[in-house]
Amino acid sequence: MTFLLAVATGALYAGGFYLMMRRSLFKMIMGVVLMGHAANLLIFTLGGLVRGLPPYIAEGQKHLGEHFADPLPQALILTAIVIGFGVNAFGVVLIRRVHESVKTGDLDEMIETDSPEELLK
Amino acid sequence: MNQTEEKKKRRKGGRHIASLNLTVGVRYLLPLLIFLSFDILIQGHHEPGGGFVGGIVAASAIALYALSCGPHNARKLMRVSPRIFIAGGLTLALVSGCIPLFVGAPFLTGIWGGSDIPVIQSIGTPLFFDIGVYLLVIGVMMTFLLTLMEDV
Amino acid sequence: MAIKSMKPDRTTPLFGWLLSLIAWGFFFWLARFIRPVASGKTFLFSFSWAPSIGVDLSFYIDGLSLIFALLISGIGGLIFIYAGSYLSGKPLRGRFFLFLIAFMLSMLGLVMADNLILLFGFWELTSITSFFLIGFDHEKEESRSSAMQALIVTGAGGLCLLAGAILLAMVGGTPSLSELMTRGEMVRSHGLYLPILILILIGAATKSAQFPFHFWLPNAMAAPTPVSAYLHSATMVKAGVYLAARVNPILGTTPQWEYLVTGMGFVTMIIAAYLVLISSDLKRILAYSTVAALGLFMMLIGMGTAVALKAMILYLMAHAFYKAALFMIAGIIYHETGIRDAQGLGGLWRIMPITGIAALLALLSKSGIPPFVTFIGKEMVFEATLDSALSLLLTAGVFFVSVSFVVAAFLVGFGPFFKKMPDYGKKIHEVSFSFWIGPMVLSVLGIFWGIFNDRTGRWFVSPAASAIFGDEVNVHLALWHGVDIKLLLSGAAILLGILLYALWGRPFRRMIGWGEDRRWFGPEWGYGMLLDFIRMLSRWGGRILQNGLLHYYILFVIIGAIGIIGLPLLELNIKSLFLKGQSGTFYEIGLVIILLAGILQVVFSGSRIISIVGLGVVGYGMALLFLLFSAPDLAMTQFAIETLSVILLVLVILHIPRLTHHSSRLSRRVDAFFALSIGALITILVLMTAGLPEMGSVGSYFAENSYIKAHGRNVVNVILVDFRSFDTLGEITVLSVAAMGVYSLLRLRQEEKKR
Amino acid sequence: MNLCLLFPILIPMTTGIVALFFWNHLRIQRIISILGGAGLFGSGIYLLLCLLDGGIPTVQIGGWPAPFGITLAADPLSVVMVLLTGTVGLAVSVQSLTGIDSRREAFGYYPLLHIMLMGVCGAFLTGDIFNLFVWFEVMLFASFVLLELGGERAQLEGTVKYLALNLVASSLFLSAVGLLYSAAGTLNMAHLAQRIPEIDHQIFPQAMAMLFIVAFGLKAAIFPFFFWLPASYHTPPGPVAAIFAGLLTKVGVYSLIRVFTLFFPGSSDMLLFLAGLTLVSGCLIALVQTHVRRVFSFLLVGHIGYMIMGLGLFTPLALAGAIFYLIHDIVDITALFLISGLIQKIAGTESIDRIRGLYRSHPFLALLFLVPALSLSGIPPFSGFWGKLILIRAGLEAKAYVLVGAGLVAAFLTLWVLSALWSDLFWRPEKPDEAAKADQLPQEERGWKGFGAEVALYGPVAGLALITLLLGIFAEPVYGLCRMAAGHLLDPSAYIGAVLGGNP
Repeated sequence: MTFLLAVATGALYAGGFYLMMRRSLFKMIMGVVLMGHAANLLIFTLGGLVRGLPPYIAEGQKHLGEHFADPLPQALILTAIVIGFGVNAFGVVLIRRVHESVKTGDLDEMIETDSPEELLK
Repeated sequence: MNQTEEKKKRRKGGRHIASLNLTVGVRYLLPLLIFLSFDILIQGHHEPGGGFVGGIVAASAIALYALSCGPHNARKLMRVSPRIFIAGGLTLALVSGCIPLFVGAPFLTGIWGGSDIPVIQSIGTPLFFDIGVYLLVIGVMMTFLLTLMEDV
Repeated sequence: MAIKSMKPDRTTPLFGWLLSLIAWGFFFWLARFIRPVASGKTFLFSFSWAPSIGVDLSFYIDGLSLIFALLISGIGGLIFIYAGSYLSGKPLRGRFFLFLIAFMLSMLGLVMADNLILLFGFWELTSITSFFLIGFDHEKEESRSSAMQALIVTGAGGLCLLAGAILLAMVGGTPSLSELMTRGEMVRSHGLYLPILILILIGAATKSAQFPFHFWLPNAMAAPTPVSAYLHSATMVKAGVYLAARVNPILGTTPQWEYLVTGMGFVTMIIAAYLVLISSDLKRILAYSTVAALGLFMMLIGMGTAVALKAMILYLMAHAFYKAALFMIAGIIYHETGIRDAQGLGGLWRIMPITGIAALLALLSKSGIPPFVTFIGKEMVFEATLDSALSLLLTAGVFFVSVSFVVAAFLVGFGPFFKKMPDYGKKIHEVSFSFWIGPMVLSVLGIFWGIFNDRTGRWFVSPAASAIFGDEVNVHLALWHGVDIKLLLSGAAILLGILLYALWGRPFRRMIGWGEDRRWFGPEWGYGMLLDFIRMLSRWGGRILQNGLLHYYILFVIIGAIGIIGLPLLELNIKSLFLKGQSGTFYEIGLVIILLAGILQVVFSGSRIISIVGLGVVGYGMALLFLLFSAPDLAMTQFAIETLSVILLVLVILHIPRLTHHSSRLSRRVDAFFALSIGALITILVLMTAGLPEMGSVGSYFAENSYIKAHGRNVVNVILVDFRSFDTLGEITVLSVAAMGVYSLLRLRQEEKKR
Repeated sequence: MNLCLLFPILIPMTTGIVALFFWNHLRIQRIISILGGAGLFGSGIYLLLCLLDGGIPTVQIGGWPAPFGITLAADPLSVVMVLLTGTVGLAVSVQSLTGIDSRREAFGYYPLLHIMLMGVCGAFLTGDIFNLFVWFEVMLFASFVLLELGGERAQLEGTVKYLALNLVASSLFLSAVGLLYSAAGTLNMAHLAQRIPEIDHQIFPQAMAMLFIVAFGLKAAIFPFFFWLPASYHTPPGPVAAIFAGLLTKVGVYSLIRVFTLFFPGSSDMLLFLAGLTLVSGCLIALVQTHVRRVFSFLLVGHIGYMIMGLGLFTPLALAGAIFYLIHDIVDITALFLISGLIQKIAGTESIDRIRGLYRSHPFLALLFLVPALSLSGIPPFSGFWGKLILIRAGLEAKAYVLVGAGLVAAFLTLWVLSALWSDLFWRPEKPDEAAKADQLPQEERGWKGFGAEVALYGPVAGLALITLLLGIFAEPVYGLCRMAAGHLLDPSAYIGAVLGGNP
């Protein structure tokens, strides 16, 4: 299972990077979202996969039993998910705004800020 | 001329679905959802949930209201601007972190008082911290949604 | 227009006089050292600055530094007076004087510094101040580019000097020059000797305008004449000579030193002497003859014999005097007539006789006629070359240079005054006292020294030559040595020079002048080419690296990341990755397959809605994974957030029209290749890490203490609000910032629309 | 309990929150912002005093013992960085009073500015690798919003590139944290420093080191990763760009230093290689830029190479040099970017072709430009000279001749670039009609006029210029501090001991 999830992590990264290299703004933002998932899945996979033993201390007990899922990676992922959501929301609104202002969704046309023409002079 | 007037109108009302059924449904659903979100918030210390998810549920409730009755009314419902929720949430979190400083404990130390309170069992600064998160999440989500809905 | 108004301006000349007091102050303070130094004493003044970096404000006064310091402060005083008149009425002259004072102080620091790094510091400051002085007429393109050129050439040399100085201090074990002088043997036998030598010589050569770096000096004549007279003849350009002389006891006497320094000096001297003959701009003539003199000094230092060093010092002093005087005279001529071309001048003797007298004296001095000190100097130079191994070649070279000096002297000091007067088109006056006093004093001193040659020898030449030689050098100067080959050579040089001057004119220059208008083969052409090449590289680099296309940026980052991270992984045993681990159940594997399918859908779907759905599949798939593997809190949050994200995407993005342009197939394949590579790289990293032995995680602490100490049963939530609440504090801050961002993105535009 | 560690985080946070409450009252926000900047500066000094007083101050947040909770710790490097953050923060918040137009002010400029400062300070002080990630994100988000704030087209385009590449960095950083946690079972950096050498694998530590080079290299804008910087830093208003340029890349450099001294100590050939390429490529490309701030941006990139060079050499001298250069660079680059903002205000453009004659029309500006420019070129007695001197000597002592060559080439190119810039902007004669235009622009744009406004505009730059001079003149004590910091980095046992406080 670890192997499969490692492959899935790699696939998320590959997909994320591939999409970020596309010309379309829309695809770029999709790539950003995938990449966010990728890091979360990586932490989760490496945090140790435990089935059916969530880190809750049962009523009447003082601490977790022998086997339990490591709670720390989960907490980290939770933080990362929330931050990732902030990224997505901001990114999505940003590209919409960019599209409105630049009048195109084509990243290849957004070279005004460091345009080679300027350098050619 | 006509177009601009229409825009103005839409701007005032924002984008929403004006359906009576929905409006009535939401009216009843809203308190329920808010209560649920509170429950998730308070229970979060012991069961799945917590300030963040609770905040999202509450925000969804208000979002539903905004969807049916218009963002303008949603703002009225919230009474204060989402920004105040954000600032308030941050303040609550910060203050709950600073309280321990006055008793000589490090920043963000959990200070617990009174045990065996029903439902929450015990009360302490981490709870306030979580409430801060809850308020902030509501503020943030509503900022996202309301500005988007009001955006023509 | 550089000269805005020519209104009589009484304040600036007075200002010049006042400022010269600073220079005189230094001069007289230094003069007190003449006698003790002549008797063999040295002085070291040291103030602590940054001792742990090896830099102290330590100053060393011996024969060599004293003579330079005296020249700098003494001539500086005269220059201030002269500049006061020269610049009266010009704009921004206050800043000019500021830079001139800064220059003088840096120059004094340079020649007196005992600490090598301190010396370098002052060296750089002289480059910088001279940049501002050359560029004084900054509204002229020529001034700006000449200032840049001088700075670039001397700056590059300065950096070589820095490296050389640090290495020297490392090898010698101390940054103190006075201490290093006692450790010459150690340095010369070290493996880094040659690099040190070359680096320091490059520094010296750029500053002293040695071939092939000589071209900046004539161009620097765009500076106002006081600057040319001060920096480009009397002081700054001699810094390189000073440096070579200073390090002679440390680095000198080896064959490498002799070949490099002598060869460099000789070539410079010959080329510059030739260039003198074919120039006609007064200041350029003087500049080239300065370069020739600098070459001569370098050659003499390279030869390193006692007599050569004596000759060098003597000639250097004389040169400083007559060259500064001639520059000032050329400046006066230009100031009054507005002409700098030797061919367009004449008849000034009758109009400005005082200046004429000064010019005549300087001319005689430069030509090396007795009783001027130059005469003695030239005799000694011949003596040194005749003694050397390559006596014929070197003597012939010096002879040629002497001839060209005579020509130059006549072109500047004779022609403008005694040739037929052209029509200047305006009234010309004799200049004021503070204008001519400088050149006059300097010219007269030339005779003075020649006559009192005994004192000159004892007070100045002997201590300085001893300091360079590293051992006691006895000096006995005399005007008359009897008729010998040296005298004959001197006499012949003067006569030949006068003859050439008489022939000098357009036809003559055309006959020999195949260098002036065909610069393309010269070093200046090379310099221009080099600069253009660097600029081209820069443009090329900018176009390749910073081309504005995000696509390439990310591609470069990926390639860089693969190269960097992949490098250590090359040694990895791939087999070790495929080990143990629980196998997945049927539905778990199915879930992963759905996840992968979702990724493919997002990546390859042409429709935006389907991509978004694919993204949803990935997100909910992740949530299910969390749920399956004991993370209900994560599942809950992921679920909620995924829903919100999809809503957001649909709400916000759908009205962006679909993009119809696509990248080329090749580009897509390249992208896919690198994307897959980095994906694989990360998979390998994960597998490698998963295979590491357990180390005991801090997670168990939370399991132990969550309920007991933090009163919570949901350990994940307790971590978030208590154990690691600081992270959460940061996280909610991030969210609030994101909200502000969205708000400003959408609202600030509305403001824009209203306007 | 050490309050001195908390102030640099709590003061900007409180400032941000209070400013958020006064969203509609710009005047109050301005006052709060200035107070916050001054407070941050003061807290930096207080922190320095704490350090000098009694060793490395630490706080176990939440009272949870290390390595379980989050620890804040301030070794000399952190203290220096916080102090500089305060300095730059104060300078920028003062200049913002007139350097930022009221539209931007009304959309949360001040809260964002201070939240960013909070993130920067948090990153400098935290002793926990995941917490570092969180502070990185705080800083990054605030910078996203500050960059886009105003919504001009160029800003938006720049933000897209900035966002994309920085998110790649964040994602890789987060992955690296996950990998490290899995391998070593801890997040506390001091604890990690103890455990990483125990990891029984021949490649894992090297691979992690490389991953961190990529993740932090992207933030620090080193060689193949710097593209986002020149693409975006010239788009926002001067003060914003100044604080970005002065601080954000340095957080990346700081993190590299932290990680490579704690986790992967020793000389790194890869870092040296990248440092050389960064030095040459950055300064080289600066040469033909036609926009003032892009020139500075590329120079900024190039000069990052010096610090990486010092880190890669990993000798006491080199590390001290890197820290000296870090200090110098923060002050100097901030000053230069603030000046570019001033030029923008005065000339209404930053296109080099269109600006001329400032030497005569704005002599004070010329002086203010000159000081940081000379300092960056490494001219004594300014701070840049010392940094360069120490690093080159360290390189020569380590026999890294090629790298020293790259350093010297970069220094040469810097001198060339800046003198050409001076020649164009200040020395070229102005055209009469353009001169008239240039005179009108500032009156139109600036709301607040008079002497106070002038002080707010020029004062911060003058202050920073003075600091770069003082850093050079008092090189000995500054270098002493750098050596102390380098000593702590080379032998982190004091840091580790302070953080773990006797715990395992």
